[in-house]
Amino acid sequence: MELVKNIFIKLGSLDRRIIFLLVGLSVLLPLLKPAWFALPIRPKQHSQIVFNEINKLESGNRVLLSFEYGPSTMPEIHPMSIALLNHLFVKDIKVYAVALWPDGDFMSTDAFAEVADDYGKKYGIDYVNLGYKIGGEAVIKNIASDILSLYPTDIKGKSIENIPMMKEVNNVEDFDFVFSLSAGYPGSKEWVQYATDPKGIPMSTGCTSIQVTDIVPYVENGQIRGILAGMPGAAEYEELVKTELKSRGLVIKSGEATSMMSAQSMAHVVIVIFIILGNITYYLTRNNKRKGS
Amino acid sequence: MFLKRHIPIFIVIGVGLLTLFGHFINHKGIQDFVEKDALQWFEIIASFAIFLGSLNMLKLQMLKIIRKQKNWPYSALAVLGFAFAIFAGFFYRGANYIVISDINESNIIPITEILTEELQLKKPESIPDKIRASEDGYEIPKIFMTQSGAEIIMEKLEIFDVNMELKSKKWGAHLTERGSLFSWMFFNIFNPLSSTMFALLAFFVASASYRAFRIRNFEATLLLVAGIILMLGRVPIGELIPWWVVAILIVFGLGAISAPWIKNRKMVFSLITGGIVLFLGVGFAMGWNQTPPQILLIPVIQDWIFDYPTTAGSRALMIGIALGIVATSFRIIVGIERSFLGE
Amino acid sequence: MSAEIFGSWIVVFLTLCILSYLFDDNPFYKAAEYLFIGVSAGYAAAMAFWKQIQPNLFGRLWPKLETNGEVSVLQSIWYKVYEVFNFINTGFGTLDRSVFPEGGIKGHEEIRMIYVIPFILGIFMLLRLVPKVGWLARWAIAYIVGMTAGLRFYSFLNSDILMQIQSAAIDFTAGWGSIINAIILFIGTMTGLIYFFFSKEHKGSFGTLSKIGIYFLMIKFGASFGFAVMGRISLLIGRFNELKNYSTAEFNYATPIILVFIIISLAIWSFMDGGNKNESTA
Amino acid sequence: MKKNFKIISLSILILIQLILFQYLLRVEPSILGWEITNLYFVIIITFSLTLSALLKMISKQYPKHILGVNFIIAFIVILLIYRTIGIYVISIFNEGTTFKFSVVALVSMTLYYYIQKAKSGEEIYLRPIAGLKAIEEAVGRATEMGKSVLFVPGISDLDQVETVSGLILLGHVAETTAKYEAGLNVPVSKAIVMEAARETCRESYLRAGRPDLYYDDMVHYLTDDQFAYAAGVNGIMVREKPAACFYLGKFYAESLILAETGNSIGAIQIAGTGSPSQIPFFVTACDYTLIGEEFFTASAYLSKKPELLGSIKGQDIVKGLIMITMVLTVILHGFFQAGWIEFDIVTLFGH
Repeated sequence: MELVKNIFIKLGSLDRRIIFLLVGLSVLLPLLKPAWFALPIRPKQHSQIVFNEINKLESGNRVLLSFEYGPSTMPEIHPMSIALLNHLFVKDIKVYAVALWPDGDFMSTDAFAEVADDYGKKYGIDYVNLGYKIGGEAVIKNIASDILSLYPTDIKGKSIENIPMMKEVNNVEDFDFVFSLSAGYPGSKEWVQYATDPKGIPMSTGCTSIQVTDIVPYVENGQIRGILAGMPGAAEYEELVKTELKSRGLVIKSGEATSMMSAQSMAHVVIVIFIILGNITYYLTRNNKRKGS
Repeated sequence: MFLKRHIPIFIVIGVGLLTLFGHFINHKGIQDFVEKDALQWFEIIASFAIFLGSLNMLKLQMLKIIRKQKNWPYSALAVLGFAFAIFAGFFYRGANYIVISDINESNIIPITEILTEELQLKKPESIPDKIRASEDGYEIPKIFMTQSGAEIIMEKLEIFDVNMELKSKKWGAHLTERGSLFSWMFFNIFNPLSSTMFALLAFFVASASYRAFRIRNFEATLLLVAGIILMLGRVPIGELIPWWVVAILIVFGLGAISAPWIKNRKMVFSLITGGIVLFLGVGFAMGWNQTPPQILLIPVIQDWIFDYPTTAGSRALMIGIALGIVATSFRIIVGIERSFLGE
Repeated sequence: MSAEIFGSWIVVFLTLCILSYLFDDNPFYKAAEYLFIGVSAGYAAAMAFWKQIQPNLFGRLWPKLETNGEVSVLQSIWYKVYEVFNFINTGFGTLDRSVFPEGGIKGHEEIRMIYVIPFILGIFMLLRLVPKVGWLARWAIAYIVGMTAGLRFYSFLNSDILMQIQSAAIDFTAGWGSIINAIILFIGTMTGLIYFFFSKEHKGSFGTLSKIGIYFLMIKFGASFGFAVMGRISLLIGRFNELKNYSTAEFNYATPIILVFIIISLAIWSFMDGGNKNESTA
Repeated sequence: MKKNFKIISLSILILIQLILFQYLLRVEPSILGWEITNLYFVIIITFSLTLSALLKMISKQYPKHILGVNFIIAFIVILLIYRTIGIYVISIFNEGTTFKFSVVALVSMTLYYYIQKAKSGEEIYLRPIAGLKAIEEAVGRATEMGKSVLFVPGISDLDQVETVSGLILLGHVAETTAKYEAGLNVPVSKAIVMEAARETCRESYLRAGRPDLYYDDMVHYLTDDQFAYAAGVNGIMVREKPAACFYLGKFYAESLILAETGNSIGAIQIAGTGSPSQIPFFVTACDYTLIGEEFFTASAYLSKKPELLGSIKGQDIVKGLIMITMVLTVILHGFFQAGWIEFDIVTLFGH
């Protein structure tokens, strides 16, 4: 018994660097070998709502997609944009992209480049990218009232007169759905306050896990329909889109978020084990001290 | 004396009253000032001050180098880094691009081939109709950091006797243009350093929770329990924890809370074991194995903890902080708090 | 070695230098740290000038106006000053125009003379370098602190106190479950506030209420900590993912080579000056 | 008894005039042929007469409370001027902002009232805050070990109140380091904070009688970026090994980087911030943490000046008012939902 106690006491006062090593491995291994750590991802209620909302749309509907994140929040949000574009393109929905963050342009061009060709979508007919405009919520207010005056040209500088799909929209009311991929300000909160709520357009959002607490109140009272909360939300939505595509006979490679989720789980388990170890040692040393003194 | 001491205090009180009561005054000029211009002025003054800061940092690093103090070669690296950033920001744009115009129809396909093969452009098939659609010259979507790099491509296009123009992005826009030297510095030096420092937090979160989440007293236990439940509840693994494990933990928790009130040790242990047996017995009898009740699932408990007790704590904290800020601002506006002016 | 591969090698090297800090403070980390300080200070200075001073200050004082011919005398003098600045900026006419483009800076429609005030306050800040007149910077600091007090007094009173009182209202029409939860929420907020009382001794019933309040606060701290762990881990996953992508042949196996190089040199370094090394580890 | 009856009747008279006056504002410009503006002056004159009578009566009856009554009456008068003359007559104030203006006025006057009471010598009890006693002890320990003290005033600029509060606390810490002749190192992330911090430190060293110990580069600028600054401060900590670290100001994600490094070099760490999301990290990693409001009142605690202590008491009274309002909101909202009253109090607090 004494030996076991000593082991635990030693385990309770590990050098920081051993913890760092273990946390590093618990993240690295699932990334290198995702197959070993594949965990079943059971979509939760919020992600299911988002999926159902998008599934309800028919082909020919128009969706406004807003890119409001940058390279540092890419691990959590970019998998959502890829899964969302797969879902929208497979249902032949017209996608209109805008960016409220300067880096949003890099993110939108990368996302379209990765997905649009798989479905043979043509620029200007099936999807258009209007690019970044400075101004935060002022941009949202303009989109709500008159989008054509705000975007004389698209991201490549081509005037919107000769983009066929731009003839069908004048303001946010001509869109059947708005989806905000947000990592901070300006983001989903401003979309609700200045565009979708006043004009009554259905809206969903995908955001970083740190931001979820500020946006959940809007989800609870229905102003935003469901939410993809951080990386777990992205993994769950990827899972839903994969099963949907399988039912249509298409197959897509498993998304980034799914493999990263197993790394998340492993890291969290390692941290919880450390906490439990720390407490067992603390309990034992406290008893020894009490017995000793 | 008057200029140094009294005028700054008058400015603080005057501007404080103006920005506070400006919210109520029905005058367009003041409303604009309070909503937009006040902070814009601050941003401008802060931008001037940044040069002051950089000069101070440079002075200290140079002193270290001249006096050969400990770690002086690293200070040389800092000065070099600063010089490189200033060079990329102010002296060398490195954002050249080529505009080709009046291309006749037959040359479009060969030009597209050269461009895709030379510059590895992503969507080659869309280039031909872009060239046709462009009236005042087609901008090749590649930013060249050096003029010589652009000239190589122009030589290749010479054979099509297209007239070509080597242009450069305007000053100021070159900072965020994807190909320029400054954005190369941002994506290859600044961004990796910044996001890796940010990523260090994953290790520090682990070591901090390992060291700090110890059951020292009841408050630390609450901290620990809430932390663990939140951590497990948000990852897929949290759902795999069966209901009876949670049941046992709850009984242990109740036992720990009631322990100080029950004197002898034996009574507490018998209570806990009795509780566990009872809980499991009822559970299996009620067939909880197939449809465990919501209350015994970690993700559900996590949602409840996050929606109610945490929001209560945050609300009390937010009101407390807001009151602290209101009182400190009041003391500044009334002129009682003046130490930052060095009276 | 195209720019692409050269860039990826730098990214991997700098990432591993910062990660080496976890082992201990070592030359690689020091190099990355000092480089980071230098580059970020320069980056901030460049961004401050090109994104703030040039567009927002000079752009408002000398906007590019669509003048239809007649220009008032005052305005032409004002734009003469603009030309003087440009003359100085382009090294007495030798370089081409950069900060002050022809005829004014695009972006704003009309001249806003009031922006001369922040211009002057900004100059006052810089006068700090001249010891005799350095005290003028206090006027700029006074403006900023006064503005902060006024703006934050109203915005925090409005958004963090009135809004929180508003959201404290309980919806009695909802089901029993949510009413009980709302009452728990209400009690938690009240006892939390009681903990923050300073001028009353925390003993007796007041003491127990404040104890309950600190329990709610501790649950909030534990929950926020647990909640933030996920966000931090995903950052590390993002970094390791990038390292994994750069370890392929396409980037000449950047990650493995640099990793081995750093580990070996760290081993040599810690072995070589073993003497003063143990002095640095706590 | 007769005097109390008079006071009550005068107060009722004032209330009637107030309600009549509000009603008059809503009605059309002329009434019984009289221009409405003349009526305003008649009412204002009668109102001020009754008010001065009430004042004289109260000062005779309750001399001790005269200050309080003056404040209440001043509050009513300010509100009256704001609402009637300000909005309806000259309309220099925005319509619909009366409630917000009255809250600002009420909070300011409560704080000012308790500052005046404290100035006039009233004793104020303040409960002990653990972190503040530890400042003296931490600096003392640093001097014993011959090590320096590190002070981090947060990474925000002077446009945040937390940074201003951090600088005020820097003044007190600087005074202690001057007294103990301990080394002080203040790396900053914003140039304006550098200038203000230098003013504060020079002043503290003067007040402690050791201007010779002060040198300008004690406060030095590192860089503007959040994580470069964290890396720089890490470097200072690991190489200079300060014995005491203070983190007092506004912090974002880098708070845990600093606290964990400080912990690894075994320094006493005292943290205080107004950013709710960073307090959990400081609570777990530092020895003492000033939680939220404690951070803002710390400077008043240490200054011991009567007017600052008075403002803390005022803060508590306002907190009491907020708690009462929350209880009222719940009750009245409940009545509204049950249909007993038509007015929904929740709409009062804004959109």
